[in-house]
Amino acid sequence: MDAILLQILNGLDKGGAYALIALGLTIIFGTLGVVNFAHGALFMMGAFCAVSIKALFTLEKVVLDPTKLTAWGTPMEIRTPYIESWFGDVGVWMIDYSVPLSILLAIPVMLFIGVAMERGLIRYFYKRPHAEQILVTFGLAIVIQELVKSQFGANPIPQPAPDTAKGMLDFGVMIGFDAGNVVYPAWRLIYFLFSTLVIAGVFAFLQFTTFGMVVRAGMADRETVGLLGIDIDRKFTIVFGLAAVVAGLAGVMYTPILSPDYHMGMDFLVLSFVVVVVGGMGSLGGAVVAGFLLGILQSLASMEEVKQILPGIDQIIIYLIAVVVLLARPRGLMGRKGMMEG
Amino acid sequence: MVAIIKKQSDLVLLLCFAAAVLAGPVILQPFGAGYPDLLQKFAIFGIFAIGFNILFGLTGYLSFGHAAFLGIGSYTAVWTFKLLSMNPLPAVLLATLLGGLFAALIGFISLRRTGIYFSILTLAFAQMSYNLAYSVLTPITNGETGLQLRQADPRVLDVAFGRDYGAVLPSSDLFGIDMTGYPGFYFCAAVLILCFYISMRIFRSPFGMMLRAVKSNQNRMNYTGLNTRPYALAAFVISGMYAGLAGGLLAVTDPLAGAERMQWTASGEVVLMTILGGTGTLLGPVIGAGAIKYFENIFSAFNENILLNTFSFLPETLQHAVVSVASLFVGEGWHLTLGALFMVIVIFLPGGLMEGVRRFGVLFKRKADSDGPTETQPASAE
Amino acid sequence: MANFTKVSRRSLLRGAAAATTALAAPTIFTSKAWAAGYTNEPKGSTVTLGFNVPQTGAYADEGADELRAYQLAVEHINGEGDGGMLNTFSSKALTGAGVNGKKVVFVTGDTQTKSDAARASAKRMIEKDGAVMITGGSSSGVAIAVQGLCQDAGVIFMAGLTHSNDTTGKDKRANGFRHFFNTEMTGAALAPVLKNNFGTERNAYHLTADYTWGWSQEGSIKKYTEQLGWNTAAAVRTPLGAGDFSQYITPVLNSGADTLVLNHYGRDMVNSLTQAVQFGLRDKQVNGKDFAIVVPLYSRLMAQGAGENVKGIFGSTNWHWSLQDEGSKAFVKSFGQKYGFPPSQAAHTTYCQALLYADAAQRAGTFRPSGVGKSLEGFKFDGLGNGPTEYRAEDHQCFKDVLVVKGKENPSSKFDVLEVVEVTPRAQVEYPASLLGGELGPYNDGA
Amino acid sequence: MASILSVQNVNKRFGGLKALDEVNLEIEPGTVHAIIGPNGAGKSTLLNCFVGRLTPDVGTVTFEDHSLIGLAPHEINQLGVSRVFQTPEIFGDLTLLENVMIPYFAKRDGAFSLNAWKPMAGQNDVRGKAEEMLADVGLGEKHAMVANSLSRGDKRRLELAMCLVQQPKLLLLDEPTAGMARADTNNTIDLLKTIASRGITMVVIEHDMHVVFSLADKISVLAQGHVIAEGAPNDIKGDPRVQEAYLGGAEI
Repeated sequence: MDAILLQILNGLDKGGAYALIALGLTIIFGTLGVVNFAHGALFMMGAFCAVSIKALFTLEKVVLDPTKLTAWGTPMEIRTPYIESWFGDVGVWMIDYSVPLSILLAIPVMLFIGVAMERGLIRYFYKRPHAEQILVTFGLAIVIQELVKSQFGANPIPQPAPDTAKGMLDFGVMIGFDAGNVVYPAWRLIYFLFSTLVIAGVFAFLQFTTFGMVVRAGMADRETVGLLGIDIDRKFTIVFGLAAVVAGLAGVMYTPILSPDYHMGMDFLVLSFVVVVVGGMGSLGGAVVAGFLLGILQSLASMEEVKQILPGIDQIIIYLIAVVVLLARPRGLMGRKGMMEG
Repeated sequence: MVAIIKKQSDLVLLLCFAAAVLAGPVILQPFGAGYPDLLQKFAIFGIFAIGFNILFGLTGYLSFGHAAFLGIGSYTAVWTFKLLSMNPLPAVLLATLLGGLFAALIGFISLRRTGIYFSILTLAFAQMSYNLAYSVLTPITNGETGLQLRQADPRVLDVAFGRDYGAVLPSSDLFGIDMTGYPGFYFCAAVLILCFYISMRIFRSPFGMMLRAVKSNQNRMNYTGLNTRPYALAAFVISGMYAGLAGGLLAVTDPLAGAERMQWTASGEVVLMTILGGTGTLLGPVIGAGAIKYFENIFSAFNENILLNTFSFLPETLQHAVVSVASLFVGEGWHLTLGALFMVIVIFLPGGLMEGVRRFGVLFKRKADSDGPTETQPASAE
Repeated sequence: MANFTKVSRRSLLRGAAAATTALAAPTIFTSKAWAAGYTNEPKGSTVTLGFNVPQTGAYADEGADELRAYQLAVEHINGEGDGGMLNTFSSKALTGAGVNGKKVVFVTGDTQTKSDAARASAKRMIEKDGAVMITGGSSSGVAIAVQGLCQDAGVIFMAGLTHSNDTTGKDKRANGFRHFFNTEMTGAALAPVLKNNFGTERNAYHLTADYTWGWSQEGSIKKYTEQLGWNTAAAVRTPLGAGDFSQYITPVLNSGADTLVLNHYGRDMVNSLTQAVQFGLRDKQVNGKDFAIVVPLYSRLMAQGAGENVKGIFGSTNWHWSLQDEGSKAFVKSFGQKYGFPPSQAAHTTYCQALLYADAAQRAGTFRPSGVGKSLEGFKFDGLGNGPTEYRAEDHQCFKDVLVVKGKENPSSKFDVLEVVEVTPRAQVEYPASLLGGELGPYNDGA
Repeated sequence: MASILSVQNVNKRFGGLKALDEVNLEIEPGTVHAIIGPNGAGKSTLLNCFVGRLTPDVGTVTFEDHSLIGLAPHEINQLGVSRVFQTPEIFGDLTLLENVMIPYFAKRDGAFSLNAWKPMAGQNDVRGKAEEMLADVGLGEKHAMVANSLSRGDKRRLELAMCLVQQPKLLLLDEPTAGMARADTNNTIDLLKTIASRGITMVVIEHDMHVVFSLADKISVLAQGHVIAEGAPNDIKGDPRVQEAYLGGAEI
């Protein structure tokens, strides 16, 4: 039982990431009608916001020590982060908390990137065929990815969680299990909590603001939303920025779980598309439900007990679910008719 | 009258195409692409893209899983080499058939949906094939290493006809002509020309028109008494056979079949080739395939030394500056160039490179002569 | 196709003429320019080597390091720079005047860590650029694929970073040579160290990348640890590139196992190790013992990606820059001075391979594959950083000492993440060539 | 005379809403039969039951001797039923000529034919037929244009040509003049009259009473899923139930 519970927890934080990426993707689909293959790249850029902040915090003062030599004969460098020498303990604390602090940077940066992308490129593609949208955003994703690679290299860059969140939490005790049965990494619980908060935030934003109402109207019927607004263009831009921020935040907070590298966007791209489609194109609730569902099923399928009956099932489970769902429910779990079928 | 002119122009197109393909080694020499392996790849991926275009260009169904058929073709061909004979003909034949068979199976299920749902279904099938081929199906596919020939393979037909390859690892040969190097290219080139001809016939047939009607308006088709599903499925199977054939040829020229041929990025590649060249045009996919393979093989080969030599006419500081900028785009940066190229093409030439050619042609024509308006061709499929 | 409707008869004729030329072309090109010689026999004053490394994809950094090492090797062979390990190498055939009187030049290609792409770029270097030897790579699948190609084409293949047994086992080829060690040696070298540190009563849980190298690694570790008396609790296969391994790690928590063996490499290793530590496995106590994590194949470049998670974790490696023998010091010095940071094991093995090839060709007096091969077979040498080493004739595998390393507790710089725990002597990791099967077959010199 | 299309006891519900309630209808061959009724009366639902887009919950729809229940749209068309839509459904990316050739091929070669090896260039008879048809509806000059570039009225004419080239036994028209200017409407009425004079049976759904009374031989009035009245145009004009259904019925 606790084994299954642990797997469900695994599924929940995996699903949290899936849901956050898929959420932005599906908002963009729904309102702008754009198939954004650069969405994975947005997630990756979010993660690299964390990398940049860490790099900034750990900018080092380099003092050459001529008394010691490196193995290749140059003077040894003694490095101390500026921030540590300036702020002392506060500086140390800032470095320790660099991942959560990155959120502060990621929000404006991702908003800017999203807005720039929409203004500079995406808006010219609203009326173009999906195939062209795919190609241009895919091209953009490659360009972004390669630029990141030329800056940060191809290897993963570790981003540890703050010391206090590094340990394990006895989650089982909180929900009535015996101590020690369901212990789970604190950071992963934080991630799950964080993703639900962001999801709730997005829903609340769309539910309770006039802006959100316009967006929802747009998702329901893109034709009429054009008739509604005076300033539909700007709303679209903000929607895109919002989706970029959501993807970016998912990326920032995921870095302690998965050391970021330039390619991580592509790895999540296909997956997040499957999530969106399984959930139903243009359905916000569908994206969230499908994200968590796929996360959990993927975790359960990886259990040795399951694999003994169905060898290799963990390799294909995601795609198998996609096939089954699409055949049983033509428009995904919560999709509506006519969305993206042309 | 119009019909007759058209027939002639098609013949001219075919002959020019054949001539250009066969003269490939000479034409491409100055561009550094005139060596057998790349020429073979041009031809093979040309076939793959032509086939994909029959599905995507005509019916508009965007498959993200065609690499699966390419992989299946390769595995089939290598197994044919191992079990039956090193002659490429049975291998290519069986690869085509099996590609078609799997396409029929996957197509039958996937075509129950349209639009992006269809794309995701094909993607799902291809990714399942890839993941399984890499791991659980290793006894059949030899997993990561890829399926290879062995000296000890049975090759029953070769044995029956008394062919003995001795102690060396055999390579594929067509009745004594080794299928590596230039003969291999000419074999692929012949198949490419044949495939181009078939695709041309399909484009110019009522069937081809029906496929374009599928893309244009399925609803109208249904109420016109046409069953769209078999049309789409036929196109899917034909393109699957093209993919299987291409996969078979990959194995003929280089008898090794690896699982990564089936990965979604490989499926994406053929989509890019088709769009880059010009979706729905006859020549476009071949050109697109050539462009991408050229980038992959030639741009990736530039390294700092070559760049430094190229710009050695510049003063040294400038030379280093230019090289450091240029090296972003070549060598390990060739992906960047490719991505930027996609964007530029889609933004400025949505019809792909063929639209560029057409625009250029129009410009040229306007300048050269103004002998009245050219007749609008009834078939827009070019 | 409007613009083709107006093609004139003349241009048609031109096309036909071109086609005729093309048909004639194969006889021009395949008239066996190298008849009686061997593939790409160098005729001029230079000899071309092909460096085939991953420049894109997950191993791009490793590939870049390999390329740096190759450039350094070429410099040293041609007599530029400080000479590096040429000064410590036991064979003195190379004098810094190129090889066989020819200056060494090189071409590069991108393997993308895909067999197809690797073979395509190797073919380009052979067919177009006239490379007489291909070397490099950062995975076994690619190494085996390219090795097969080089055998068919008639050039020598000097494998780069490839750790699977198959490269010089089941899939070995006469034209292929490997300096790097393999999973069998890792198992043999690690086992005694594991015994000393963790005892003989351990219950091990394997997580294994689900492809040939992973299985090979899992098999070797199982074999040698079970000989010690360890029990294997479970061996679970994980998909390549799984990213998040939590669903494979949680079952370890309550499995009763007290040791986790991560048969992963590259990004998989970084992720699974990071996450295993996140799940508290490094600090866990099971059956009254401290829980242990083992990473059989370490790569310093990759270990950097796992950050502080590698602290205290055992593994093996082919070479490490902190070694204090003369060869290693010379190499680290010339590499560090040129690039500003120490070389990785990938850089080391590829540098050695380039030197070994050049030296063998010099001693053989030819670049003919069979000639070079014969002079590599059974070649005993020293001074390249791994102590006395032998290229075994039976399987073209180098036999040398194996390093057992541990993640360093107090690194002095970001490159200083591993410390050498033990150098397992060569005798202990040697095995009979027949153990791994396969057939070398005859050399192929090409047509 | 036996009816060409016979609708008996047809019921259709959408959730709690009863769209069609015990509808009976007999269409006689060679007539123009108009179905009128206020918005939401169930006209389009009924039409969709004829062409296979919807399947009635209860009841039968028989065309000649074939039950249409459970048949796919293309099978129904192959029996000889063609349909013109409210918003023209045409092959927008194809030329006018191709638009008309396709239905002819469908009629000649059936619902699916793998004629991939026959060149279009050899299909002069089909081409001739299509050109003739286009000329008939007044689009002969534009045969090489791409259909999307036509005006709305021309698109409707094209769609009509596409149906007529099949020589249907029954032609279903869903508001053939919706959104047209008066002059265009009159042209269409003339065109439809010509078609009717060739003996093609037509069922017309229409709001515009001017059109209905110019064309129809017989009219059925639908309201809330019932047929409330049926008869010759003059009978319908005077029927108080019809006037009531149209709320004041000033238009009649």
